[in-house]
Amino acid sequence: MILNKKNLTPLLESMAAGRDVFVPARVDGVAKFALFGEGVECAFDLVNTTMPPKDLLFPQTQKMYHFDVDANGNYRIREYDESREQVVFGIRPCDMRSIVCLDEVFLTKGFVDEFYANAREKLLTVCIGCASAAETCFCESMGVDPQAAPNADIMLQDCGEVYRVLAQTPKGEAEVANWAAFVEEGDAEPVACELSLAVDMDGVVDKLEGLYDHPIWENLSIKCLNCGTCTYVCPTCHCFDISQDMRRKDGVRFRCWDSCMFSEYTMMAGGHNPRPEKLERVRNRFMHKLNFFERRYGMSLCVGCGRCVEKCPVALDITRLIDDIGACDVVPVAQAE
Amino acid sequence: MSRIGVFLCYCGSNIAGTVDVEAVAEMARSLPEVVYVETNKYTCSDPGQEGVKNAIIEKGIDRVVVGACSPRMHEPTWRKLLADTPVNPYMLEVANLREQCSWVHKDREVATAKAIDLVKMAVAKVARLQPLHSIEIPVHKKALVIGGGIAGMQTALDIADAGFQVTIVERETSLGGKMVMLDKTFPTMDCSACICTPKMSEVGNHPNITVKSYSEVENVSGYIGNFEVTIREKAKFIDYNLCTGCGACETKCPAKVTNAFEQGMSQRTAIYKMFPQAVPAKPVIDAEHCLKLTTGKCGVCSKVCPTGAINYEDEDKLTTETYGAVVFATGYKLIDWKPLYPEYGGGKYEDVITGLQFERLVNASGPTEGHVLRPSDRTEPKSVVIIKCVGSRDPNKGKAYCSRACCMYSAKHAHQYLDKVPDGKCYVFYMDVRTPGKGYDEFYMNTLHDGAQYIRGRVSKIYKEGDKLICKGEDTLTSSQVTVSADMVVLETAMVPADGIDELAAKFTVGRDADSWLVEAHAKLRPVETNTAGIYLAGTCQGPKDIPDSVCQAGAAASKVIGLLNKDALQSNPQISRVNETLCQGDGACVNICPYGAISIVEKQFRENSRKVVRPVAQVNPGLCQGCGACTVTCRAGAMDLLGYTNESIMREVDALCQW
Amino acid sequence: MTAQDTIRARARELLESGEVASFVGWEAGRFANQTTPLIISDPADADKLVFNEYCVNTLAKYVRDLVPRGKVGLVVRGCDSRGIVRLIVDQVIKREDVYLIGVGCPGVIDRKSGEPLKKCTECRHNNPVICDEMAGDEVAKDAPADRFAEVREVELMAQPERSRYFESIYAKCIRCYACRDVCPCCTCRECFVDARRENWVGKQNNVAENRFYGLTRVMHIGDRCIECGECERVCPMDLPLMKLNRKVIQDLNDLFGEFESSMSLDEGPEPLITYDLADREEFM
Amino acid sequence: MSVVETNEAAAQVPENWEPKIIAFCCHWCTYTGADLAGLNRMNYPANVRVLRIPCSGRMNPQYVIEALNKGCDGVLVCGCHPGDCHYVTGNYFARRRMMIFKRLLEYEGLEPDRFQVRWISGAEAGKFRDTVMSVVEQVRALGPLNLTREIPYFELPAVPDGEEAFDAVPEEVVPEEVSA
Repeated sequence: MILNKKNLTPLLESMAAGRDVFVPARVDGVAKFALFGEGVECAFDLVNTTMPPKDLLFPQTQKMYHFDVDANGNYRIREYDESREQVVFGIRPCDMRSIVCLDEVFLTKGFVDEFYANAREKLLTVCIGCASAAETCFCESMGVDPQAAPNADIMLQDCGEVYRVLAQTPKGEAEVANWAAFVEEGDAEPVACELSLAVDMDGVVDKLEGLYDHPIWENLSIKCLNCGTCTYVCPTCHCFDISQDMRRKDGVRFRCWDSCMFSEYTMMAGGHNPRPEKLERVRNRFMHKLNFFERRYGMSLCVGCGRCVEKCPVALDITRLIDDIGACDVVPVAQAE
Repeated sequence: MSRIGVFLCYCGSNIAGTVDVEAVAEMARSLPEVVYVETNKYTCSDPGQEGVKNAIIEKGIDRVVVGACSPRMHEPTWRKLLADTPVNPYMLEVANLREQCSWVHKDREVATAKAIDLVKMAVAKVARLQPLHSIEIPVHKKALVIGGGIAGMQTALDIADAGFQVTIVERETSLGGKMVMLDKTFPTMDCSACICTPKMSEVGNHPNITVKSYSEVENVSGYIGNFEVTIREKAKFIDYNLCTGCGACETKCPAKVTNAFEQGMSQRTAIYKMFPQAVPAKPVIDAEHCLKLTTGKCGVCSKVCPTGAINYEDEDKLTTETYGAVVFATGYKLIDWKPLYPEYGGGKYEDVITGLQFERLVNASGPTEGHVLRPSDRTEPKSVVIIKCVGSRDPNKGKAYCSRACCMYSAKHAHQYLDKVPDGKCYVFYMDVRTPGKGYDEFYMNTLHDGAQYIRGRVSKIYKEGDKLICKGEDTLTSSQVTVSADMVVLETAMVPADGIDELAAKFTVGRDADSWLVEAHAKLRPVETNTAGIYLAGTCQGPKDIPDSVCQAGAAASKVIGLLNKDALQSNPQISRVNETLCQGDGACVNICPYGAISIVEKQFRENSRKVVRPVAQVNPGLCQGCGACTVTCRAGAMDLLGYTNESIMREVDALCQW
Repeated sequence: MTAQDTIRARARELLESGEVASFVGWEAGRFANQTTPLIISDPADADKLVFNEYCVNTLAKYVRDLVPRGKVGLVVRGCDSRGIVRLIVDQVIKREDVYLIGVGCPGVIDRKSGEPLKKCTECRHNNPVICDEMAGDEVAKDAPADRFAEVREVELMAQPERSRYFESIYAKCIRCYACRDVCPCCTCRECFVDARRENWVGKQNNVAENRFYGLTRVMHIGDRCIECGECERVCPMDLPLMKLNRKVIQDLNDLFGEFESSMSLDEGPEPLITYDLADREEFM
Repeated sequence: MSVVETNEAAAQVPENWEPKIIAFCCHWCTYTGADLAGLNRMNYPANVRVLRIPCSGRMNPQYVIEALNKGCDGVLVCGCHPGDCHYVTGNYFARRRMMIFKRLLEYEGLEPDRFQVRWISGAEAGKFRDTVMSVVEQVRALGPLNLTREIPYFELPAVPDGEEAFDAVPEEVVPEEVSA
């Protein structure tokens, strides 16, 4: 089945009836996933949006519950559920991989995060493959195929003039069944996407175990500003902080994105901070991306989207770190055993 | 969780007439952390207060909100009440339900709604307050008076007579100040020396007064009750313990120096007393002009001194003592008119003199032994022009203010001249004649009777024709040009603060106005206090004054000092700034903004991340801080906070109004 | 010898002699015409240092973290040097904590567009205001663009339009605090946004909280801003932050006399921590 | 909710809307003047709530942002006349700071009348009354503040049909299964 690119807008218009469809767009100069509608210009030419699509599942601020005290002095709580049917259309394979990571975090290992689960349940993902890459893209090195996203409900492989439509899940099949007016039978060959940036992940995960006290971290962290840019533009970073805004007798408990780059992140009530300096914070972030997550979930928490490489104010570059780790002659712990 | 008690007052019908106090109480019961609400007809009455006390005990209340009249009225009452209870007196907030609510609104519903908001804000604030404690500041029962003129001497005598130790620091070699230079004093025409020199010897001999002449304040630290002052006593080169003041040295000294006391109109020796009746009555050596000290040759004084008191090796001495109170009596000087008034010759005419020079000319012990002789040729001037307001009331050239004493002393000068030169002519150019004071206008009228000719207008130019000084001016009453040919011109110049006042006042963080006069704490109600607690003002350092006013203020300053020194200790105001040293980065923005010099930056050692770190942090001196809170706003990190009005408490008050 | 050669040679000498414990400059990044800050302590690394027209980062802020390890050598252009002045005046470091190698800066070029960076077209001081030695000569520069032009543009908008304009800015802010973390004026040991007790700024990301942060940031740095423009450059959302900083700077200039912060070590207090009896009175 | 929507929502003046104005008054002058207005039984609108601070120099601009963010429609800051500050210089600093801050707020689109600063002495009860009256009228004319505030976030969660509006607080939440 193929979808002519000319039919994208009519298709989106038909899809947007009755649910929220998010498309990559430049809104007030910021490239992000925006609600399709009047005044929103789809930007399928963007390889990557500046802001990742994670806020569709995990908003920067998410109201959790409202609490108050009744006349008898008893606390009452009422949960918010703001999830609704959503479609993300034009998400890239790297961001689709990030949803795999988020699913692991929020849905597995005995914990199900209801807010995430509700939103995830109601999200239809339409992934568009990449025919070209940005200079910062290195998804292939992280095991992502720029023209494939197995976990997408619908995969649109870029074949130049047309997309090759693959319904990959029952949800996707049901959706595509409604697309008859816009698609046609046929097949096309996906355009091969050439990436200019590649890293060698071979042995990196294992090597990192022996590198905890290596000067590499000092050299890397020393130029970090400890701002939260990398974590907020990262499609897989998922740390949050729970807080509340209160009035006299009621309040709202919410969670909002937090960043392990902030000193306050690990600050304990008693004043002790187990990660007091940049060194510990930067090390933690990259260890989490490249090792801890791998050990817990069997996959890397970096999907190679290149957003942090692009946006870091001091060009602190994860690909260089990976290269440097590769160049370190440390015996990986796994082999030593 | 705190336990807040809310006490709402009807104030008879003053509040209850407009505000539904019971409705406010009902709402207050629903506020967080409020455990008890009580209404009362008169909370401030004895039974009302008793009720508050009982409730505090019975209900285990730890913070109190009173909804009643203005805190400006009864906050001290409530604090006093709480002092007798387990509740800290500063765990109190007063909601102003009367002056700012019931008395200014008529609609009961609207006023009640506002009262509810005010109580909410008070509850929100009180929940965030912390107990505060005054500290006792000991008072050193000793006063320092800076300046030994008439104001300083009077202050010192009054304090000393009350039984307290006083030190006078005088930068000249003798007490006496400006008054002792004067010939006679208006309006009674007492001989100035005759009333001033007895004061000087009284001071010099008083058992409670230490005179440090030829001395200046070097350094100050501390605060009310505890000013640590370092005084530099300049080298006198004479051992005052040995010197008898016989004066043999002065008669033999070969060096000749312009005599400043005689306003430059005579000469003195290098070893000298300022004037014969000087106190201390002992000479000093003027190191700048002494031949022995400058060239190494001479030493005559040492040879003639019968007691061997001369010591050429003498050095400046620094002594530090603690004083409970400080009085500024630093006086004035005359404005340097020469650069300001080139049209009056700018100093190139010897016979254009100042009022102070005239005082010395008519003084029997002055350079002319009391004969009015003009400086240039020592002849008797037959025609004298007196010009008032030279440098005063002249914002374009000098000072905008009126120097206050000149009207009277110019009348005195005219009178004295006409008295000594009966056939002389005296013209007084004036802008206004201001004579408010007992016997002052009568004195002025007598001068007119004496024949002084008053011309209303400024002199625009003085130039020399032969040996005459031609004064051109305008008589603004007749709108005519006036030209007076004079033998001598007396300029009644403006008073300005004494030299060095800016540096000295800065050491004590005493405020100065734009003209550098020291600023009183309140122009009407605290005229002799400064904004720095424990520092007082006497005499002309605060602004131009005549002698009676100076003496008057000296007495007032002394009574303030006596009141302070009578106490053994002071209770500090605990609502002052506090530094959170963890947050403070020591950049010193707060130091800049503090009007009291209460904040300093000190290096301190901390343990941070298991490391010892030495870094600068701000430190607040609780004796100096008055609790204005200006520093808190400059502190971006919020390291500086004002106890009693903390950032947190104000923010929650705002939130309470908006969201509760 | 090019400035880059001098910098490399001097950095090596300074590190070898032990005069400095670390040296801050730039090195080449992974991509074409990309540079990234470089901090070295080994003289052997001196040849990694580069100096070219793509050195976008202002370096002063690094000194704060490096000073505890010993004296810091640093390459300074106008902006870097004013940042150093700022840190010294704010008592974060002492003058003797740094050794400054000055370079004249003709302006930096954006590697993607090939155009001069906005912050550089507005720059008024491209040569260092303090340094211990110069690598090369001072550099002349084209007359800077009117730095208040964008402020006046906003001022000309009608009130509701201005309100919407800034709300849209605050709606975009993600509060990553890169603007704060890069700023040499932002040296608080704990930023007010982290003060839990006062709770100045709530944790929610919304227009109101972001406005609180944005306005307070400007009030906190306005009279000390060195106009390096780094806040604007680093903002991942491309928010025009200098429009806020410059508004305050423009008003300070208009109201209290010409003033440029951090131009020398002995300048008087900043306009907001001093006053003049003759200040304009508009609150009577 | 988008910015534009919020602005438009706020632009509709609710029925019985009354402007809410907070006045930060220095203890020594304006607060005293306000008390004097009471003693003289002057009458002025009740929309202004006074928050007492020791000195206008204590006035942190952040309080103004908080007040505007959290629900006030106008903010008034009052202190002693320059030269009369109880703490000598507090209001000189405040004057500079507030001049800059007021311009900044207006630059960001706040109507000038919503943030005002006035010097009112302890004797100027009449000036206090007149200031309050004029500020209230000016803010009333402007209507509710049309800045986006946090208030929408206090909207209660929607209640699904037929369900109990409130859950009780769960006794204790025990994760079903925790695997490593």
